[in-house]
This record gives sequence, C-alpha cells and structure tokens, in this order.
Amino acid sequence: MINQSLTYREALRIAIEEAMNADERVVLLGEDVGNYGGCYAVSKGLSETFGSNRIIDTPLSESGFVGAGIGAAIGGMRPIVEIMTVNFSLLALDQIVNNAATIRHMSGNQVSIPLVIRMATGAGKQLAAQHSHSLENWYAHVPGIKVLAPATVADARYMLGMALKDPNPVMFFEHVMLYNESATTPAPEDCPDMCSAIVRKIGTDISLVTYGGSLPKALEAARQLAQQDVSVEVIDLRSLRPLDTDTLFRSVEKTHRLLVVDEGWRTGSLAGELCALVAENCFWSLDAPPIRVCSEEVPIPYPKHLEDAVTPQVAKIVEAVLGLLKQEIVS
Amino acid sequence: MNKKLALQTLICRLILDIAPEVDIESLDPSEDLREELDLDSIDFMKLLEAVSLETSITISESDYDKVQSLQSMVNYIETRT
Amino acid sequence: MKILTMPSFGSDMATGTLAQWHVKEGQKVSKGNIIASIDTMKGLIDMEVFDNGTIDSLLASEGEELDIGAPIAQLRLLSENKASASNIEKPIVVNILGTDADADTDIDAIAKANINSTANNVSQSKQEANTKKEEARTELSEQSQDAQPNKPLFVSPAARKRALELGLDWRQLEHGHGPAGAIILQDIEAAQNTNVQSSSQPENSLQLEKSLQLEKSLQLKTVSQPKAITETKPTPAEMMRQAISANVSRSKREIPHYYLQLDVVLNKALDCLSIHNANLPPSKRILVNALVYCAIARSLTTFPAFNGFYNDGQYHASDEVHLGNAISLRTGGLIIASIHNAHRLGAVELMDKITDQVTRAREGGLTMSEVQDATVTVSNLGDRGSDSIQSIIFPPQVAIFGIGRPRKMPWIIDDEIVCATIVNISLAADHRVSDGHSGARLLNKINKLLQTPEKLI
Amino acid sequence: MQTDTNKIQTGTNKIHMDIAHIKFLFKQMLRIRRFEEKCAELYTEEKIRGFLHLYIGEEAVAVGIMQALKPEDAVFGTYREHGHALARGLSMDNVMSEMFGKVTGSSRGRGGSMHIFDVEKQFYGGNAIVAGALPLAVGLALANKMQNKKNVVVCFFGEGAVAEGEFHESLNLAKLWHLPILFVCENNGYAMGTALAISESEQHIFRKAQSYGLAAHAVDGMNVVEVESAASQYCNSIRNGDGPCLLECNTYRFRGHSMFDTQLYRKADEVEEWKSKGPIKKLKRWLEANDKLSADELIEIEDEVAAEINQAIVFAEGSQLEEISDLYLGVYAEEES
Repeated sequence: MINQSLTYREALRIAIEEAMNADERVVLLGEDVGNYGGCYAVSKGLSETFGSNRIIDTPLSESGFVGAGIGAAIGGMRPIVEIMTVNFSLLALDQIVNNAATIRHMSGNQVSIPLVIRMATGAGKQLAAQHSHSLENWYAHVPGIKVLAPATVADARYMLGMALKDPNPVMFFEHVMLYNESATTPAPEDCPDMCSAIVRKIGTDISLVTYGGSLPKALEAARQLAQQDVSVEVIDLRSLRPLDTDTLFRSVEKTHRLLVVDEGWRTGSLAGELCALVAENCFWSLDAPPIRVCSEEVPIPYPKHLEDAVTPQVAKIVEAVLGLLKQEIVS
Repeated sequence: MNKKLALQTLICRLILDIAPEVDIESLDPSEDLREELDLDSIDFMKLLEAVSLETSITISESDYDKVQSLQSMVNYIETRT
Repeated sequence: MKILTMPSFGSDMATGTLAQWHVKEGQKVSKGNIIASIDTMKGLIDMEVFDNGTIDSLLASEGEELDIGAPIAQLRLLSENKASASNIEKPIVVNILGTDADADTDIDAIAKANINSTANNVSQSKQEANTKKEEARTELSEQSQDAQPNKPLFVSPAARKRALELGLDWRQLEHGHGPAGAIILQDIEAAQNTNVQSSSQPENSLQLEKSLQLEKSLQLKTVSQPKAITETKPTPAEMMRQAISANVSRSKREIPHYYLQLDVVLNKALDCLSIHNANLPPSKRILVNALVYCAIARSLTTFPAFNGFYNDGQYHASDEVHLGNAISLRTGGLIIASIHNAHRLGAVELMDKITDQVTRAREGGLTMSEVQDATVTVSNLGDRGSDSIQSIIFPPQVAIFGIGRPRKMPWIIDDEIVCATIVNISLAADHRVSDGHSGARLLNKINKLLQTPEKLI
Repeated sequence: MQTDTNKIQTGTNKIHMDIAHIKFLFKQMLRIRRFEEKCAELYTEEKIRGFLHLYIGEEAVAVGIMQALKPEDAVFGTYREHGHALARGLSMDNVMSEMFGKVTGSSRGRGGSMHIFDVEKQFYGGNAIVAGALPLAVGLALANKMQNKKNVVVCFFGEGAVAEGEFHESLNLAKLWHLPILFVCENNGYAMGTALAISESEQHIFRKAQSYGLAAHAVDGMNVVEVESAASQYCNSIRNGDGPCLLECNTYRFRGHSMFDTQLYRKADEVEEWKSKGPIKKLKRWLEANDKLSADELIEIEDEVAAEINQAIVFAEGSQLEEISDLYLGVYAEEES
C-alpha cells in the first residue's frame, strides 16, 4: 500500500502519538480525551497506549484545567490542552489572555509557557448558535500567543509537532468540517513550517485569501471561475498570528485585487485586518477595493438552509469575484 | 408572395441580432448589404450561419456574390426551398 | 524643615480639598499620626505624617482645594541633624538625566513624555511595523526599476478616475504630490486648471503602458454600460476618442516610424481555403485573414526586433507573440484584443479566436488580460477597406502590420499575365529598434509562408 | 534565666523554636511593615503609581508560611504581594525598583506592585485577577508530580477568591489528582469593600476545603509562630505524598484595600481593636516580656531595616527606565527550545 489515504482526524492522532512517544513531557488534558476517546475521536485509543497519567480526563472546569495546563507548562511540562470547541474556550479566556499570553512579557521575560491549546471551531453541522462560533480572530488579536488554523491533512499531521516544539503558547484551531477530509498520506515536506502562508493555487486576476474550513470552498470557487477565464490565486494563511504579510502583499501586488473569505462575522473580523494591511501596504497596486466574504451578522441558526445562507459558500465567493472584476469605476 | 416577405423579415431580424445598432428600415433591398450596413466579413459569415440554421440552406463560398443584397439573398433562398 | 504636600491617593486624583486639620501649629506629631482629613470624590481620606517632629506652620486653610503636591504645612523634624531612620531628608538622587531640574519629579514627567510621544509609532505590533518598512522599500523598488524619483510612477485610484473624466492623460504630468512623486487627485485638478499641454514627454515604465491599455478597456466598459452622464462629463465615445488621440499623438511624436509594404499573391491561399471550407458551415469556414495572421505570427518568432516593448530607452524582445487584433467598433473607437501565443496556433484556432474576440469586443466582454499585453499589432479593414493601410504603432510596441483589401489584378507569374488576387501587407516599424533591411526580409518571410498555405492550417 | 529553647504555645502541637529564630521572624515582619509604610509615603508623592495594596497587618502570614518552604518550592502570590515577595527573599532593591517602573525591577518594571516575578526564587508573581493564579498553582503541582519532584507549591489568596469558580475547580482538581499543593487563604474579612458575611454562605473557608477532601484548618493569622508551625506540619505531610492541604489564616489589614479607599465599609474602632493584637506588637510584647529584646536591640533592628529601605529607594531612583525599543522583548520567546 504505497500511498494509502489519511483523514484530518487520523493525522492529528498520529501527530499526538508521535509527540508523546518522542517526549515524555508531552501530556494530553481535556474533557473526555481518555476513556471516551475525544469528542471528535481525535484521541481515540491513546489512553490505552499511554495510560491515564498522560491522557488525562478533566472535570468540566475549562478555566481550571486550561489554567492547570498553563501552570504545568510553567513547571516544565509540554501539555496539549484540548478544549472541546472554541465556544467553551470563552470560559478559559481569562487564563489564556491574562496568564498564558501575558506572563512571559510581564515577568520581564523570565517565565516560559510552552503549551498547545487545541479546539474545534466553525459551523456547518447544524449545532446552532452556541456551538458554531468562529472566534479565531479574538485570539489572533492578542500578542503573546500564536494562532494556527491547519486546513489540510498535511498541516494537521505536521503542524501540531512544530507547535509543541515552539516555546510559546500556541492556539490550534481545527474546523469541524475538516475532520473527515482525507488525502493521500502526506510527507513532511508538504508542511514546510507552521507560520508561513502557502499559495494553494497560482493565479493572476485576483488574490483569494482564506484559512481553515473555508479553504475547500475557496479552491472550488477558483476552479469554477477558471472555467470563466478568471485566473484566481488562492492563499491559505495557515497561521493567523503571526500573519505572513509578505506572501499576502506579493500576491496582491501581482493581481491588484483582494478577496478575503473568513467564516467569522464581518465586524472586527480577521478579514478586516487583512484588508487594512493591504490598503496600508499595497494601496498603489490596488485596482479595485479589497473585499470580504464573511458570515452574515446573525447568531448561527440551526436549520441547514439558514446556516448555509449565513456562512460563506462557493456561490457567494464566485459572485463576489465576478462582481469585483466587472465593477465599473465607482463614482 | 408572402413567402418572399417572410424571408425578408427573417433576414432583417437575423441582421439585427448581429448588429443591433444598424438602421434596418432605411436599407435599400437592392444595395450591397455589407456596404450599406458596414458589416465586415465576420459579421457577414455569422449572418450566413444564422440564415442556414433558420432555413437549412447552406450558401457555399462560391455563391457569396449571389447574395450580396437583401433582395438577391431572399431570391437565392426562395428558389432553393 | 520638611514641607508637607497635598497627598495623592490615586492616579485619577488631580486635586484634594483639605477638609479638616487634626493638628495645631506647634503640636508634636509622631510617625503615622493622622494630621488631616482630605476630601476626595470618593469621600474623606485620612492624611498621615511619615516623620516624628513638630508642626511648624499650617499653610493651607480648611476647605481649601489644592493641586496634588502643593505645600500645605511645614514640619520641623524631631532630630534636624541626626540622620536617623525616621527623618531622612531626601534620598540622594543621582541625576541620571543630566537635566538640572529636580530629577526625581522630572523622571516621571520625562518618562511620561517619552512614552506618549513614541506611543503611536509603536502602537502597531512589531510584526506590522517591520513588514510596513520592508514593504514600502520593496514596493517602490520593485515597480520603478531604474525610474528617477520624481517620475510619476503611481496614480491614486481617485486621480486616475478624475483624469479619465477630464479626458486628461496623467502621464503628461512631471510628478505628483503623493509619496515618491505619485500622482494624486490634487495634481489632476491642478493640471486641469493650468491646462497643462504635453510638456517634455517623460519616459514610462512597462507598468504605465499596461495601465493605459487598461484605461481603454475601462472606457469600453463605460461604453457598454453608460452611467448617468451629466452634461459636463464627456460621453464615453468622446473619452475613448481622447484616449486614442493621446496615444497615437504620443506615438507619432516619440516613435521614428519607417514604412514598408509588399503585395502578396493569394491564389494558392484561396485555393487551399476553398478546399478546406468546401463542406463546412459558414461559422467554421476560415477567412483568408486568418492565414495572413498565422503567417505573420510565425514569421515574428525569428524576427525578435519587431515583437516586444520599448521602454525607458531600452527594448525588451518578447519570447511569445501576443498578436494584437485591432477591432473597430461600429459605434466608433478601436479596441486592441491580443491573441495570446498566436505563433503556436494554426489558422483554424486563430479563426475561432478572432471570431470570439470580435463578438465579445462589441459586447463589452473582453477580459482585462486580453486587452493588456499585445506584443505586436495587426490592423485590417477587411475586404471592403482600402487597397493598403499604413498604421501607427501602439507604444510600447515597436511594429504594426496593415492588411489591405484583397483584390483581383492582372499579375505577371512565370512571364505570363494571369488573374491574381493580391493583398498589400504593410509594416510600420520603430527605427530605434530595427531597420528597413530586416523589415523587408520579414515581409518576404510572410509572403513565403503564404505560398504554402496548407502548412498554416 | 529561661532556657534558650522556649516552648511556644502553638496550637495543636508544640514545636521547638529557638529565640534567634523568633527574632528573625520579628525582623522579617518589621521589614515588611516599614517597607509598606514607605511605599504609602512614596505613593502620595506620586513616585509609585497605579494601584498599591498594602500588606500592613498581615505580615505574620507571609513570614510564617515562608519558613516552611525550601528554595525549590514554588510560590504564587496575589496583588497584595509585597509581604510575600520580601518574606520569600526577593531583594528589596528589585521590588522597590519594580514599583518605580524601572528596568532593574523584578519584572523589568513592567508589572509594578501587582506583578512581581522572580523565577530564581520560584516566585511566580502576583496576579491581579482574583483567583487567577489558583489553576496555575494546580498546574505547577501537577507538573511536579509528573516529574516526581518532591517540591511543594504554595498558593496565596484572599477570602474574596473563594467566591470565584476557579476556587471550586482548583481545589477539586488538586484533590482529584492528589497534588502536592498548599493553599493559603489570607482571610482578612473584606473583599475590597465587601465583608465576608455578606458574600459567603459558609464563612469558614477551611470547611469548604474539607468538603473537597483536603486536610484543612484555621489558625490565628496574627501569630507568626502558630502560622509557621501549621505551615511546616502541612508541608511535611505534602512532601510525603499525603495530598493537598489548605491553611486558613485569620488576619486583618490595617489600611484600606488600596490607597484610594475611604473605608466606609468598616468602623474605625474595629480597626483599632485588630491593631491592638497586631502580629508585630504581639511578638514584640512577648519578646520584651521574656527579656529577649532590649530597647537598643530594637533600635538596631529598626536602623538596619531603615538602611535597607533607603538603599532600595536610592537604587530605584538611580535606575533607568526600560528602552522603548525593548518593548517587544518577551512577547514571544525567540529561541526554539
């Protein structure tokens, strides 16, 4: 079986297993990560391999066990803390922002906090408003932590290991719609590093920048647009903090147009930040206003037809691109 | 007689499809179509294509000079249907 | 003697009111005694004395509001001279900032000043600050190659739009008031007022040529979907006319044209076509021009001096031949649609491309890329044009072909007079880049290819 | 002449304590007291800015607890942390310089009064979020246990923190995972302006801890010797693996919550009553009653303390501010460890 395939979920599990075998300081804390095997089955089977001392089921105390993960990192461990979804991470926001992100700087660079906090994110499974948030931009706003959004099986497979080796606290977002994605077993070179963006499809007419769960939609939109002789360049950010602005600017200077696809709500979104960066740094190369496709500004509704209407879809992306290219001079 | 008229209106409609801005009413049926309406060879070719689709009469290259005016085109087609 | 001052109890407290004294002048006090009550927005707070001594004089009266730090009493310390723990006058302050002012209070003031004045330029994260610096440098260097600083390299969207409205060619301006001499709105408005005619023509980079061609495509758009045009604004057709006139007049001024022409016998070509077109529906039939385009494109691959761009005093030959097809619009005006890699296409594909482009050009559907990068242009007036046509080169290209009307003529072939269909092919070329001799050899190559038409299909 | 080794009545069990050690405790508490008094003065002169929460009245708790710790044990303080820092052995120069916001401060001047850090002394700072440090302390204890280290983690917090969810989550995790951690509740009766009686249904904090299965009891937070002996007892039990404990120290702060506090929430005579049984006054009275502290000795101690404080001020005043260009140092760790 030369190139059998691997799912995004399996890639994460192998990554955790590999890291735990390589370094006994690596442990996994989280709700139902042990006996239950992980609410998204990422850690299934790991507690049989490593035992309950290293695969630790925690009580429903997000602030408690995330804070404990941070404290353990201060104490020399390299913990992976799994928060079931970004929606529950709000209970641990104080520990993440006021402790994990702040203590190294506030202590005058004395205290080190090497840990990875993983969580699912995004909509698409009809879980309604409280289970469908996309709040990566909240964390990407905070200096002191790094924020990653692996969108491919290769990134899921290799980024986690790199995040664990990074001496800083790293937030790791796994979009719920990606867990079942599968691809041929990736090789290390498919994931060169953890912080640079990758041009997933070269193009000349417009730069389509996105991350995480929106990447498959962006690539499909680009494919459809190619049939209408519109050459789209698709950029996968991969890291939301730090942002690889070089790749972004180089692309926009080539295509003179930018469309950002971001499942967060438009106001205060990461997409807004990207448009601001491009307006500040590529103004003289712009031939059209930088635009965004984000979620409608409503709580994510339960019914499928509404959830699809709210979140970015391929058709919306195609329409936005064509609208921009055909746009006459704005008076 | 009305067959000729029907053919003429058909051809005029086809011309308007290709060149909407032309003034078809004031076209002198006996004058050279392409000269009067400023149709270049590509427009003319698309007109022949449209006519052959509508009337299933294919005008060969050699007969091009027999269909230079509206009237001659109408006659050419009428005699062949 | 120690001066007691109005105490601060918090950063948001600028003044305090001495509500009540708890001591009288001459009264002995010891460290920690409450000597007054200070009224603040939150209410009364006790003021303690931090040294043993006697109250020498009360300087503030009850009810008086004073700034923080204002003197309110004088305390004669218990042991004026013994440097006992309790009455340390003032810590020896190392004047670290070299200012003669009272160092310790000034440390805060200066520190505050430092932090505030530099606060805004470090407000972005380090990552953005760095990329912004690098970006400004690379963006300017990348796009301007060797351009002098004051050359108008960039045009703001607003300026570009206004220039178009005024039918003004912004490239006539020496420089703008934007960064690195970029042209911004005010420059256009100023140029309009002083009615700047063509001053000395600045050399322009490839970037500018592209944007000018883009200009034309934009006009095309306004042609097909005209917005509500107010009287003062020129009609789209007028705008296109102005843009074309700017372009051709610049070409005439700048480019030293030389002209050549050759009559080519098309008999073989037409015979070949009539066989090919025999049983094809009209739309699939190939016109003779397609064969001529094909011959031109293929010949150019071995004549680089006629296929490329002349910019900033330098010629860059193009490895591909993007054949610009000049399409005239019935409503007036001209659009150059480039057929990409024409040298690799056969006459059939060329015919499809030409038909498609002409149709879309007239419907306003040409995409940006098609309008931008022709490396050489062919103009032809079709079979009802004039016998021959000498064209004007479209900068930054360096050559343009003109195809006359195919016409039947008596012609000497093998010493006999025969009836031949002749087409005049003209070549206008830029003498800065090529000369007549190589131009003539190019036309002969085209003629030779047209004598073996079957190879071109 | 009483025997040197004097028996001190110390709550449940009597521990052996010699006079020199008691004098050391006295001086430690006096250092903190005089330091805090000077900070109040410097604050009114706008030399120390931001918030300032003084430890005056609670000195016995910090001094007592710290005696039970080894250098490699870890300490998590609160924003009322000057006493914790000085008792733990951080240099007064660095603590004072930190409050002047100077680069020689314990945290390069970046934290101020509420965020003093010194990793060499295993002092993991104050934390301005009430109960914010509890999960951190639990985590460090978890790490120690995983790495088979015999160190104890001590986590200070006020009775106000008990109302936060983190208190419940942390004590549960500590007992659930049998972690080597000593929780120290400085019960000074008021969470800023809110008396304990109007915020907690169960006002005996140690009983709450017992409900999670922790060994816990309360001590007189004004008696430094009693605090020390209780702390030693718990630290020893933690070191031989008996799991987490909680020590509730009943104490009182003689000053406001912070400098801008009109103290409308409590009566002046209540403050005076607690002052009469303050930790320093109590020990001083005992030492003098047993002829262990002469007037000259007291002056000598006062002078030593004053000299240390004055040197700290000179050090702080003479120190530089951090370069603005170093602003980004420590936002992220540079090297890949």
